[in-house]
Amino acid sequence: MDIRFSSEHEAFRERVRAFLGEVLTEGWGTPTHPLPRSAQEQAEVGMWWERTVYEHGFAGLSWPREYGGQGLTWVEQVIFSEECARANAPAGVNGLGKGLLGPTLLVEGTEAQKKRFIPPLLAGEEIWCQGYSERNAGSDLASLNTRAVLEGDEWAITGQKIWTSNAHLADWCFVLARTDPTAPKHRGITFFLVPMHQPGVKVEPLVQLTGEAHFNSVTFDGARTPRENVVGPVNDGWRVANTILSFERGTTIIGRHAHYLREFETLLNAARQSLGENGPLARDSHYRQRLMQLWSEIEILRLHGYQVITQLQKRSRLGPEASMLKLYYSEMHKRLGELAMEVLGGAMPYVEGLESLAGGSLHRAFLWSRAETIFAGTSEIQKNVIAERVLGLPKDGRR
Amino acid sequence: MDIRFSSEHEAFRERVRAFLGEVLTEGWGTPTHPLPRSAQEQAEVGMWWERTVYEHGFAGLSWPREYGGQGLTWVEQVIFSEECARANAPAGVNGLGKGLLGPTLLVEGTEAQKKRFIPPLLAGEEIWCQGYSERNAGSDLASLNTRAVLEGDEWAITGQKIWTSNAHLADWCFVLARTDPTAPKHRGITFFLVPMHQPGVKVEPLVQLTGEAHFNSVTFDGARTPRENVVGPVNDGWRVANTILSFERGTTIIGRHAHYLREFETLLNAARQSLGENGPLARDSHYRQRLMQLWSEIEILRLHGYQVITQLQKRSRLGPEASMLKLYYSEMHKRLGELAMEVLGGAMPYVEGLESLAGGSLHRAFLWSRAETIFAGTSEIQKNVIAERVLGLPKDGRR
Amino acid sequence: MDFSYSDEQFMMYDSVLGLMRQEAGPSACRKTYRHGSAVARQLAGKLADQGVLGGGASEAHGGSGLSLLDYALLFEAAGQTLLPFPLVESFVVTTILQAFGEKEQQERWLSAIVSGETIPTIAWGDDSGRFGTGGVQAVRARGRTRLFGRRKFVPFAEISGLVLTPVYSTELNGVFLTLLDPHRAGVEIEPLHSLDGSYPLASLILNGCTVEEGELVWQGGNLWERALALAQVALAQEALGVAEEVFRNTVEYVKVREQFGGPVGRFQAVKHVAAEDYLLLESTRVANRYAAWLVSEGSPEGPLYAKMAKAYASDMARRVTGDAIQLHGGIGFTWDSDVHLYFKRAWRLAQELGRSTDLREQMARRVVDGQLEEGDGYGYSL
Amino acid sequence: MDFSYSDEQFMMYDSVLGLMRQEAGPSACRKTYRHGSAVARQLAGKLADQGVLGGGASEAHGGSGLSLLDYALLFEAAGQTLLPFPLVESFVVTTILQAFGEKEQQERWLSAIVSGETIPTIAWGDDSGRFGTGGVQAVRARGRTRLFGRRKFVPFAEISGLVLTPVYSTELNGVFLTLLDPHRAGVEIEPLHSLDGSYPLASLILNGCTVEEGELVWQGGNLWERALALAQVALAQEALGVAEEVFRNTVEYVKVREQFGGPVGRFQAVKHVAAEDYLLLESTRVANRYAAWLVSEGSPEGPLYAKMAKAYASDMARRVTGDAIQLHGGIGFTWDSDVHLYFKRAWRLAQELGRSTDLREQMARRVVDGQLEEGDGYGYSL
Repeated sequence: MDIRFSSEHEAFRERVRAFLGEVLTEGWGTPTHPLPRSAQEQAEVGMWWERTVYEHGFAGLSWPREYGGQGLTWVEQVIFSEECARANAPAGVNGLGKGLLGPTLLVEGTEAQKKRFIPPLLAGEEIWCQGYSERNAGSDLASLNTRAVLEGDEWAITGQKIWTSNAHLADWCFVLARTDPTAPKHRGITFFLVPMHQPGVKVEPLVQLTGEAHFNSVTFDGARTPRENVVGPVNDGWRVANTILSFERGTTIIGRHAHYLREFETLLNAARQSLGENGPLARDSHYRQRLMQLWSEIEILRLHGYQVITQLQKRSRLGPEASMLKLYYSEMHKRLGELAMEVLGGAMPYVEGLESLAGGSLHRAFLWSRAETIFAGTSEIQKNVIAERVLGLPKDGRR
Repeated sequence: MDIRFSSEHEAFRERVRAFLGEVLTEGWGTPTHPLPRSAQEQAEVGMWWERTVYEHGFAGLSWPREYGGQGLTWVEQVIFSEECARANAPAGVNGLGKGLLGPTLLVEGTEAQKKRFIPPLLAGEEIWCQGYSERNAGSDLASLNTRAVLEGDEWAITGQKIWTSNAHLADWCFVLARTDPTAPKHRGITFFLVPMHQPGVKVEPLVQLTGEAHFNSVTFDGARTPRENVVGPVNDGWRVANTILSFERGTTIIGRHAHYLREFETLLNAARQSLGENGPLARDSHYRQRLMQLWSEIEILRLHGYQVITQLQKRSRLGPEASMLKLYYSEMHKRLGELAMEVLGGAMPYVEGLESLAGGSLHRAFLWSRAETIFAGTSEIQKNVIAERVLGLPKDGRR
Repeated sequence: MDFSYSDEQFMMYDSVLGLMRQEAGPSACRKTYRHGSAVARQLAGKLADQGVLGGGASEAHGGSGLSLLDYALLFEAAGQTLLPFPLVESFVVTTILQAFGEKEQQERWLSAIVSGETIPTIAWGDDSGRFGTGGVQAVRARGRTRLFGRRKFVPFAEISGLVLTPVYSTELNGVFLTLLDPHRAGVEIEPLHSLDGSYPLASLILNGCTVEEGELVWQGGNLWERALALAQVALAQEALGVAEEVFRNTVEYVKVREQFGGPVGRFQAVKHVAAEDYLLLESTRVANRYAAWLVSEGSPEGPLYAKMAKAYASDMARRVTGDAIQLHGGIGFTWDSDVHLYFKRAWRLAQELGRSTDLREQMARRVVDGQLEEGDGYGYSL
Repeated sequence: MDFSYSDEQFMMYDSVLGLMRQEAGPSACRKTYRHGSAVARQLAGKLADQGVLGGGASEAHGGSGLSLLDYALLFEAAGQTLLPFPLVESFVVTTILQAFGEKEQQERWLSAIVSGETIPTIAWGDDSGRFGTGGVQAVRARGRTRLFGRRKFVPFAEISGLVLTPVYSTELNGVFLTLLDPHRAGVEIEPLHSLDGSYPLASLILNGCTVEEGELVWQGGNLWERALALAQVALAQEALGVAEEVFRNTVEYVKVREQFGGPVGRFQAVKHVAAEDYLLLESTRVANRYAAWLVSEGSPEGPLYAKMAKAYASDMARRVTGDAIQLHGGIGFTWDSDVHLYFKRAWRLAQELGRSTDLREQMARRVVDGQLEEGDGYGYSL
């Protein structure tokens, strides 16, 4: 065991730092620098960021060169993620494309699909959204009702999807739709790539409890996509969507700790200023205990990331135990948000302005973390997966 | 609302205090007074206590006078329990007789049964144990396998019961046994009163993790009991055992807070002496928070008791919501034990001697509380009961 | 031994809950998120019509002269219906005015409050962001008393005609409470965007406004302690109402929301959370009831149990409303679902008048540092 | 980037675990509950035969010269098999002797330890019941050094031939460590009944016993910090072993224990506890591995992460072993079931070398009171 980064890796880290220093405006990422607040601004910055990362050769670090990737490893990926978090770099708008669709295509796609879709995805020229959940198919995703029917050389897709992040910006959507209504529910589903810019697609914002519209609902009303835009065999979409899933659940944690560490520092700063019965909370044993517990959990997330990278290097795939990582970080982030609000005390209701010791970033963590234990598989679903697929406990009455 | 005790009640409290002062030896209940430690000693003191309480007119305070009770109310019962806990009075050995069998007979027994069994029960002349659980019928009690067959005018009972407290001291056992093996599992069970002193009954101690043998296993090998010792109709024993159960789960909490408050005081004393990184733990904010949380929970248990008494006065019965109280106090007691062990720190492993700041009583609370969330319905079972019978959520896959 | 509300108390609860369900509820709450405290102004008349603003005011002033115990269920109703109105502050001000005000002060203010004409509020926060009496100084010069300083966390300040605020006087070397019309020269109200948009909070900045004799209600920090105890119990009851309402809705939701071939409420993961939440709710109920009784009776134990009730209720309500989001799944996270309204209110309530950890520390000063006294915990407090 | 144990490390683990399963396990543990440390005396030879007592001793002294990282998996095996032997203390003493002892000291002690002839231990506790260096004073008179005082929490003192203990010398105005044969005049061993009966602890009372020059190993409290860091990681690994063993047994048990017409492991109440425990176990695993690596490398970050690992592992093991009792139901509460052996060991481990709250407070002095330094948490510690 040796988890020191090699000199090549350290050189890469320097390159990333230089890149971030060059493209981000002076002072970016420091508490006093105004970050984009409106949805419109955030989207514009996100689009710009996708292109900028690509142009400087940092998109698809671990992906094959032949499809526009950099042909490097997960180590470079974690370094890039850490440095971006440290600089508070903007969030891109193609996370689902890069996190889910790209890896799915690399494993399940035809050569033609890879050549056609991956390079523009990495270049930020085509933005992707995900058409999985429906109003009555949340945790029980396989009970989805969106239908697809083959009409000549095109599939016609009809149904309504929800929780589709960035659908209003997206050029394409990867969609799970039912193609055989007579088959058992996991069997008759197909994985489609569907263009968003067509008359049969309607996008409406879904405002979440933060007051922002991060999600959308997308209505497909006979939306078209050519026959070759099916990934994997027809009626085998459930497997296609799932084979890559635990892999993804694992890799999305890489570099994530750095983001939480930033929030921890903000929280620590608030605890130094905020007063309790015994003076500043950072001097109060109760809060010190909770702060150190949280810090430990963030550090352990970093170590889980190293474990994932090591496994990827040795076996190039992850087992279902990666499911635990989504459970781990989402529940931890909820505790971080709650602790932050408690620390703010009487000033907690103030989201903005001088009254807020934390400039609002802790409020966003607090509210947003309520969604993290729900989307991409609720905590309850993750626990079922661990219990059944890792520990081998018997299935319960789910059908 | 007015929860002040009346002057009559205060006079009763004085009577109880006088009684306790008279019968308990000087210094009893103070930390320096040696309490009975061996099982043998405890049993002897427990037997003596049953008789003494009866002789002084404090047995069956709320039970009808015609069966040897005192014809008073639950208010006198709570006062008596509080004062006993405050004086650290000995535990009796007929708790299951008084807590479960007596109330069951009062509701479900024939006049002859009440006349025959209740007076010696209250007098401490006949000790009772409970034959419910079996090795394969724990949480799923209704799947019990002990059989009873009518032979002439006597029932012959065969099977093995476990977790029967005080069976080695008992004269009688109330037993659930299957009388119709062809009926659905809840239907073919009958409630029997069985004499322990007969050849077909064998008692063996079951040592628990505290190292003491508080429980026993009881083997019935064709044990006999006369036909008239069936409570309620034959094959209706499940209902008999259960109608009274939630009533009992509620009333067993009355006065219990005073017992926990004693332990809290011991714990507080330990926290004043035990050192952490910031000096005595009683001055450390982290421990102060946990102590006050625990104190609040003990106080709230007292208030739950008042609520139960008020309901009993108004309606003379309790709903299934009383199930929550067993869940409440058992989980709380576990936290009390854990906090106590943490407070003892490095000295925690020392159960006895000068090294132990608490003289061992906190260790007993710590270890014993592990059983309290299991017996008389595990915490999981209690939550099911609340969810299904109080909140009306659908049953899951239990059969 | 009677540990229950009276039939009269329950009847008043039923009728006020009916009114509030009609006039408040999620829709009035959402309106306040959009339009601010103007909504409360409209509510005042309706609440007054049903005598809800009578609070501690005697009948002579048009009030009902009711105690905290009598009012406890109304605060629960306010929580259940997310009432966007400073009912707690109104009750505390009338109770204190009635008990400690001069006759003239009572005449000047009480009937105006009871009738809904004047909405009173309280400047709860000191300049350190806590709930002590600091932040405002009285300076006496040329026969006039002028106030300088800042108080924080003032609910509905913009529509309020009367603010109760503690003031420190160097001259008198002590704290007194003042009742102040904030719409006068030398007073500035600084509104702030709040997480709980249905309960606007503001800072009150005093730039030398003058106070008249009649505006000084009473001297001494004890009265502030009394106001805190009254309000802590009221907030604990409001938190109970918030949590029980969203809990009931959640239980009904999981009975009908189907996933995996049946209602999600059949899964133990759901049932056990619901059972634990129920236990917390019922425990809060008895804790609050006891605290309300002690404070109403003027027991010296009142403040201790008021803190206990507030801390316990706050922790409960944050947990129960958070669980409600989780048990609703994705829908619970949308703006259109009402769940977040309860969640945000629970968190705002929890942070007001002392964090739970602050309150427990205050309790520890008596229970841990002091000695348990004769009677403590053995049922004859008071 | 390789964050995994080597194949050699795993091979050694497999073979030692095999030995320990055969020689230790619940039965040897129960024997120690009944007969005390005599059982450990018998185990010493078998452990020595397989080179397990080689610890940090160099090959010149018959040892293997292995690091904490190399040994980490063996401590896990010791936990899995409830080993009633002071393996942690043995490893720490050999490591410190090898690194800091004089040649003569090494020759005198190391081969005796490695061969199982002498069982070393450490007098962990000071007179305040914590784990500092206080409690024993060295007094120099007439050319001899004599020790007076008391140390607490000394494992297996009765069979030990060598006790590492810190001593304060007024003359030298500092702390030094001594290696002391406890079976000499002026030393008294006071055994005490312990909750974890498989790990006897005693007090060591020094009534003026003399120490020779060769028995003073090294001056300075830093070495004690080093011993603590080594042992904290070792205990964290032992706690991991304890918890994972009882967890695996519990998972198998709930697969076969039937209630309500099927295995209890199908209920979410059981599954979700198991899933949460699994997550805690795997998180402990990576935390311990990292701490073992840092301490082995002599990183200045080592002590911080040793504390973190010990605190996290202790909390995990207490919870997982407690859950194991609950998931076993009534059977788990009996003496005959092995579950309580793991539970008691987990609690004893958690209280040794600092409560979790003490360790987190120590961590806070750097992380909360200090500044996060360049590199902290961004993956290039060391």
